[in-house]
Amino acid sequence: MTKLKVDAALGVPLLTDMLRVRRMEEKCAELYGASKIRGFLHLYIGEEACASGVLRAVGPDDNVVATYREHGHALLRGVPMTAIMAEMFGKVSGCARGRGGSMHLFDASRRFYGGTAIVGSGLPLAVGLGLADAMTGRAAVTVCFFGDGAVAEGAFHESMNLAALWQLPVLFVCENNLYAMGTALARHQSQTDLTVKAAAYNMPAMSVDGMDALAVHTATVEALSGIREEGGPAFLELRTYRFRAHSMFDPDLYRDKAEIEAWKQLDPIVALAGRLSRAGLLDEAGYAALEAAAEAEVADAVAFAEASEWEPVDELLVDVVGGAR
Amino acid sequence: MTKLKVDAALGVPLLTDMLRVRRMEEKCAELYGASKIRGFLHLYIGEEACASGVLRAVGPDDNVVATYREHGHALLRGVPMTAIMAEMFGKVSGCARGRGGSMHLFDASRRFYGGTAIVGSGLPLAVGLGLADAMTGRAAVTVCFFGDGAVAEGAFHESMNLAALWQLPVLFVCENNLYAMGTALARHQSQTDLTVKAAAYNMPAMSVDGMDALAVHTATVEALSGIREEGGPAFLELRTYRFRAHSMFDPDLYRDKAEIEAWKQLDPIVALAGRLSRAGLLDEAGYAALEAAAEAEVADAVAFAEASEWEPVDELLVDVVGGAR
Amino acid sequence: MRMTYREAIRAGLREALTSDPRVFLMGEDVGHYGGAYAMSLGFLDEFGPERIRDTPLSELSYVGAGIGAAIGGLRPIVEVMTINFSLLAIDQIVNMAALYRHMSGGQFSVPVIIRMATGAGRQLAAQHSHNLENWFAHVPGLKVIVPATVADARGMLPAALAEPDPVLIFEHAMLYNNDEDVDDWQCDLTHAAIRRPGTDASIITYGGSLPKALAAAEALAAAGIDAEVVDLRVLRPLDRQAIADSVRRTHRVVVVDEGWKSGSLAGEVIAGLAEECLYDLDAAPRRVCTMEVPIPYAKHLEDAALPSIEAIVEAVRQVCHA
Amino acid sequence: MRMTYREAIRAGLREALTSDPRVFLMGEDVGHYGGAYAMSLGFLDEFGPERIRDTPLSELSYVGAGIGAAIGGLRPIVEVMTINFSLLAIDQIVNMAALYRHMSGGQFSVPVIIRMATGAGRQLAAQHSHNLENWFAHVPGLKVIVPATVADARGMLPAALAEPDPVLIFEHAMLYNNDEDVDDWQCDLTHAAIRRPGTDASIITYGGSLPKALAAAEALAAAGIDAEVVDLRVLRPLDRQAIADSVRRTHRVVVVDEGWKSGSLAGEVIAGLAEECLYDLDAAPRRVCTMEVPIPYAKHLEDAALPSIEAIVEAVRQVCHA
Ligand SMILES: Cc1ncc(C[n+]2csc(CCOP(=O)(O)OP(=O)(O)O)c2C)c(N)n1
Ligand SMILES: Cc1ncc(C[n+]2csc(CCOP(=O)(O)OP(=O)(O)O)c2C)c(N)n1
Ligand SMILES: [Mg+2]
Ligand SMILES: [Mg+2]
Repeated sequence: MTKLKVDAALGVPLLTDMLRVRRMEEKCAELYGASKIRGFLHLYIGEEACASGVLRAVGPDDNVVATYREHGHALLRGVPMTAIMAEMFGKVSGCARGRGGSMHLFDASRRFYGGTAIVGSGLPLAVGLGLADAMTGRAAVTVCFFGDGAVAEGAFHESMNLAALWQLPVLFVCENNLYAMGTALARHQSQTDLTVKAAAYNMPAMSVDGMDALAVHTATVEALSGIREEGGPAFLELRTYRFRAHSMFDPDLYRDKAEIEAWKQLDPIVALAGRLSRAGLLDEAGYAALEAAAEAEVADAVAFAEASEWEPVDELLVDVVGGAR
Repeated sequence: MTKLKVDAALGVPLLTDMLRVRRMEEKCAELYGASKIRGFLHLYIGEEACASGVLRAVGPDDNVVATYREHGHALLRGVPMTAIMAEMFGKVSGCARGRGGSMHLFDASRRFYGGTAIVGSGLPLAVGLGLADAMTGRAAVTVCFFGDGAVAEGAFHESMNLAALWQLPVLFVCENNLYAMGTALARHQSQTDLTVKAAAYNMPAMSVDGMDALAVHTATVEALSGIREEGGPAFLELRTYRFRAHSMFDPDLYRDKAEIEAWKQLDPIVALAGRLSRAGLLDEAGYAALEAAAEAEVADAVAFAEASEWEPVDELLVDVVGGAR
Repeated sequence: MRMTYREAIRAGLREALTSDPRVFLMGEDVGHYGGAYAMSLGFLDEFGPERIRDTPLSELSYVGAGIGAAIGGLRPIVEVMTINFSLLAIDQIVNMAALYRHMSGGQFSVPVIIRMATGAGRQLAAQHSHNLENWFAHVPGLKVIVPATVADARGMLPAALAEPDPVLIFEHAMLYNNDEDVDDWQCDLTHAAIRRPGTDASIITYGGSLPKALAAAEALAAAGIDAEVVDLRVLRPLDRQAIADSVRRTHRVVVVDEGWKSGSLAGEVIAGLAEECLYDLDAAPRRVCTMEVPIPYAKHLEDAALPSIEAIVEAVRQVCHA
Repeated sequence: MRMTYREAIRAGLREALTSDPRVFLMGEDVGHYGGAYAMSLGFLDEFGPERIRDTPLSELSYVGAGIGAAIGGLRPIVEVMTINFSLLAIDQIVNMAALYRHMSGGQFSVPVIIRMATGAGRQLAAQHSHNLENWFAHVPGLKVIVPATVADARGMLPAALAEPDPVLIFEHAMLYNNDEDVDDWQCDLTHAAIRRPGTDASIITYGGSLPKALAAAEALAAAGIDAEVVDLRVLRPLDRQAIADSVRRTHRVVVVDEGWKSGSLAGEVIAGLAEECLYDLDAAPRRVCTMEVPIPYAKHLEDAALPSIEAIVEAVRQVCHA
């Protein structure tokens, strides 16, 4: 596969995106160690090219649905890092008032629909959002992220069929990081070429190097314009890898150290920074400035989270059902 | 497709099978009208070539799993017509003591595992039976019947993947009668070529004329020997049609009369009888004898059912859980 | 105006489809077939395939899509053919519809209606005879309603459509052909209703058991026992006040519920009474529930498994003569 | 011998795998990962991939396959990672496992074990904090067990494997690291157990709430109230005799249950008492349950939602001073 030509107008923002996600999550890991963040924490480190490449191609009217490994998606969808960090701290200034935590980031104003933690459960939601748009004539695409593990769920099959049958504007984005928790792709899929699945629903499919933010972006632009023109859904496989364990509880015993190291050589941040540098589009000082900005943003976010309040306990029952809050 | 050569050793038994099923079910419809049979009654009339073709190829050690449209499968698996009829009457001499009725025929001694009425629920059962055989080294195939409608269920997707992933000896037989209740295939499947689904699981697939008992039989023999040799599963689509409504409650408003009539011209019984006759393998008297035998068997079955007892009410709670009966 | 329960539901559906462009009906065989219970016969022609959507057999995902469409701004009415099949969709109902508002910090509403037929009584055997309304009634974030009268069948759907939250409507299949004169069907989704006032005992029930309870009350009246019949109408949130008020008047209670006894909604009613008005009870409360057995096909066995008028009469006699 | 709850379950699993070739373990990440809660760490090497089967994320079908394999003669132990995901498999559990024996006229047994972690308390938020044991306990044909002690964690699995029917085992995730001296772990699956005898009030509970109930009893003892703590152990069938016996001795009862209150198992316990020993109750019974809200992530909110030792103490005080 020939690499796309890199240009600064796109390359630098994508790099910026990825650095922001990376630094934020490194801090989250640290804060987990310090017990500031609790519950489940699923890091996206290594996979940043996916969210950045896709979300830079998505417009403000589009809808985004993600999983429990969604810090990057939330941030790059525009949810302020302060609100994300506060959410992970469990503070009321969090993007779900501290009720959701790491796995349940939401932002209605940015059409970010979570953050759900039942594997596969976001796919029917995305179909429904797409249906609502199709029925009301709202020109928008719903972008739905999920992992390779989710492909085994009945929800995947049913949702793909529904979206294709009704020709709904949904982009199914499978972040294939080769593992569902500790289960390697070949141990959970009888057919490991995931694009073949899309054929079973008569749905156009593409498979892209998920370590290459530019490639992901280009493929997404293409897929989205296909959807906007034809109306029907599409399937995009991003081949990627997580550098960290599945969650903070995972001793990561099921992967070869050599395999992990080999993938780390493909670090999407290093790769894109290198290309920009080789193309003369970003010098060392420029890169350092991006780093510094990301770090400053993280520091701000942590300070914000620390300084924020807890939701008062007497609001516990507010918003179980609708009504005045 | 060239028709297979018909031979008497196979053709006559297949015809006999189909006639037995047809006459039995015609009587059931009548008895439903007379309120002797109640609940849901799903007739198989028109589809007899499927069960006869498949089940003549299946051995006594194999397992058979069917749906709620399973009178034919039960009968041709060897469940006595008396026990089937008594079951539909709700009598204790029925093959499920009258507890199951039309949708829940069972016969452990003949490895007939029902008769289940949640669409798609038989597929995981079949995978489990296949798993038990594979793990214990029992040389047997589990044959699992289901309809085109079931293909839309998550259970189909998950079961196909599991069976292929674990290379289990399961033959998935889809009786594609073009409708899931009132919903035509193209209104419930985005990809109407069902063999493409099998490719998504890396599973060998064949599609056969389900109105031709000989063709069904030949394909099943082939599929079964593939499974017995390779160990892994296979998918068989039988293209067929039901001549009657979905159930006795169905006014059948969703199908064209002309479409129904066209399919009736392909009546599998008429077709096979004609071929046998043209080949000089069955004369009119021979056919009449088969008819008469089927009718006599039906009359016997009804008499048996009529004469049978009801399960005593004080046995209602027996066999909710195991223990002495 | 005389109408059947089915006609009442149909009228509510038609009214909703006519008056609110955000409303659409979706489910298995709601279109070309006309609904498994003929609830939407003719609607496909009347409202078109965009708004009367036949779905594949994919309960998990079309229910989930209904939830998503509600979050996306529409007012979907999802028909799950029967409660038996809702078990395939229950993850989406519990883990998405019920939780979404609260866990997002109140950012989203999920105004979806999920209707389904429930109950036994037609010899459909074990897999097609469930009553599991109590399960749904256990889940915060859901509203669970059970129209038992024709007026409620007419009035509860529009009321449900005005709710900002997921509403589950359970229609007992044995009620569909019941008919009544219905003049005023406006109703709320908060109160239980006294269907027959009485002084000697309270029979508390809902859904498909209401006609049996009323028949039992008539039989008891003939024998000199004046039973009050309370129809819960809404299983979540329960109108605990109305239940307690009735029992404080009659001091004796029988709860009739087609669910299996252990873990039944009837149990919840009795537990609430024990907590709130123990000293008003002049006799141990009783439940008339379905026997704890999968429902058999044979008529005599099915009848033996389900609550009967005779069993209700007997239970009321017992609490009255305790 | 001192061991943790986790070690006790592991010992039971290992013993079963060693002693019965029909037994195998199947579920998400039971093999290469070693189990989400490290329950089967090392088992893959010890017993091989045929008997320690990693499954795809396909809850409906691998649970169904476990049911099928049981019908086919094996003794599968299916691990569903947590109860939250069991909602995807509940159709197979209810409509197949529970019904199959009865609706086939008793021709088949379904000796499958389905284990899962349950409960809240680790800030896992709304979708990962369910307690729905009461749902399963409602269904005839199932046996539902909830080991709360290390000895029961050790003993109930072998007892379950001797059952001819589907057994659901709910392991509260907060118990896994508890440790105890375990000498005699032989046990039955029919009786509730008195974990602390007492005379002034009965605290009835199960699973993850047992340690809280015991701690509350200690606190109460210091204040002069001698509470009996009854561990239900088996939720279906309930040991109603043991419950009633305890209350007949103490005349006061508090039921502690991590489920949401409306429709809780606690409600069933109280309903049973109201039916069976109304006149033995010297005070209105009380429930300490989870607040009726999706479980929030933030620790202070999660704590506020769940039953606490303080709330149990307070409830017992109230029934004692009523
Ligand atoms: C229905 C369901 N089953 C199991 C789990 C537990 N679980 C959480 S993440 C995960 C693996 C998912 O893998 P994949 O879809 O590939 O996403 P990834 O974590 O690799 O991003 C599992 C098994 C869950 N959350 N939901
Ligand atoms: C899970 C589930 N959903 C819905 C139904 C109601 N139902 C019974 S049969 C049927 C159609 C099934 O079609 P198909 O699988 O093609 O089988 P066929 O009836 O055509 O033989 C439906 C919708 C059911 N029994 N189970
Ligand atoms: Mg993955
Ligand atoms: Mg069909």
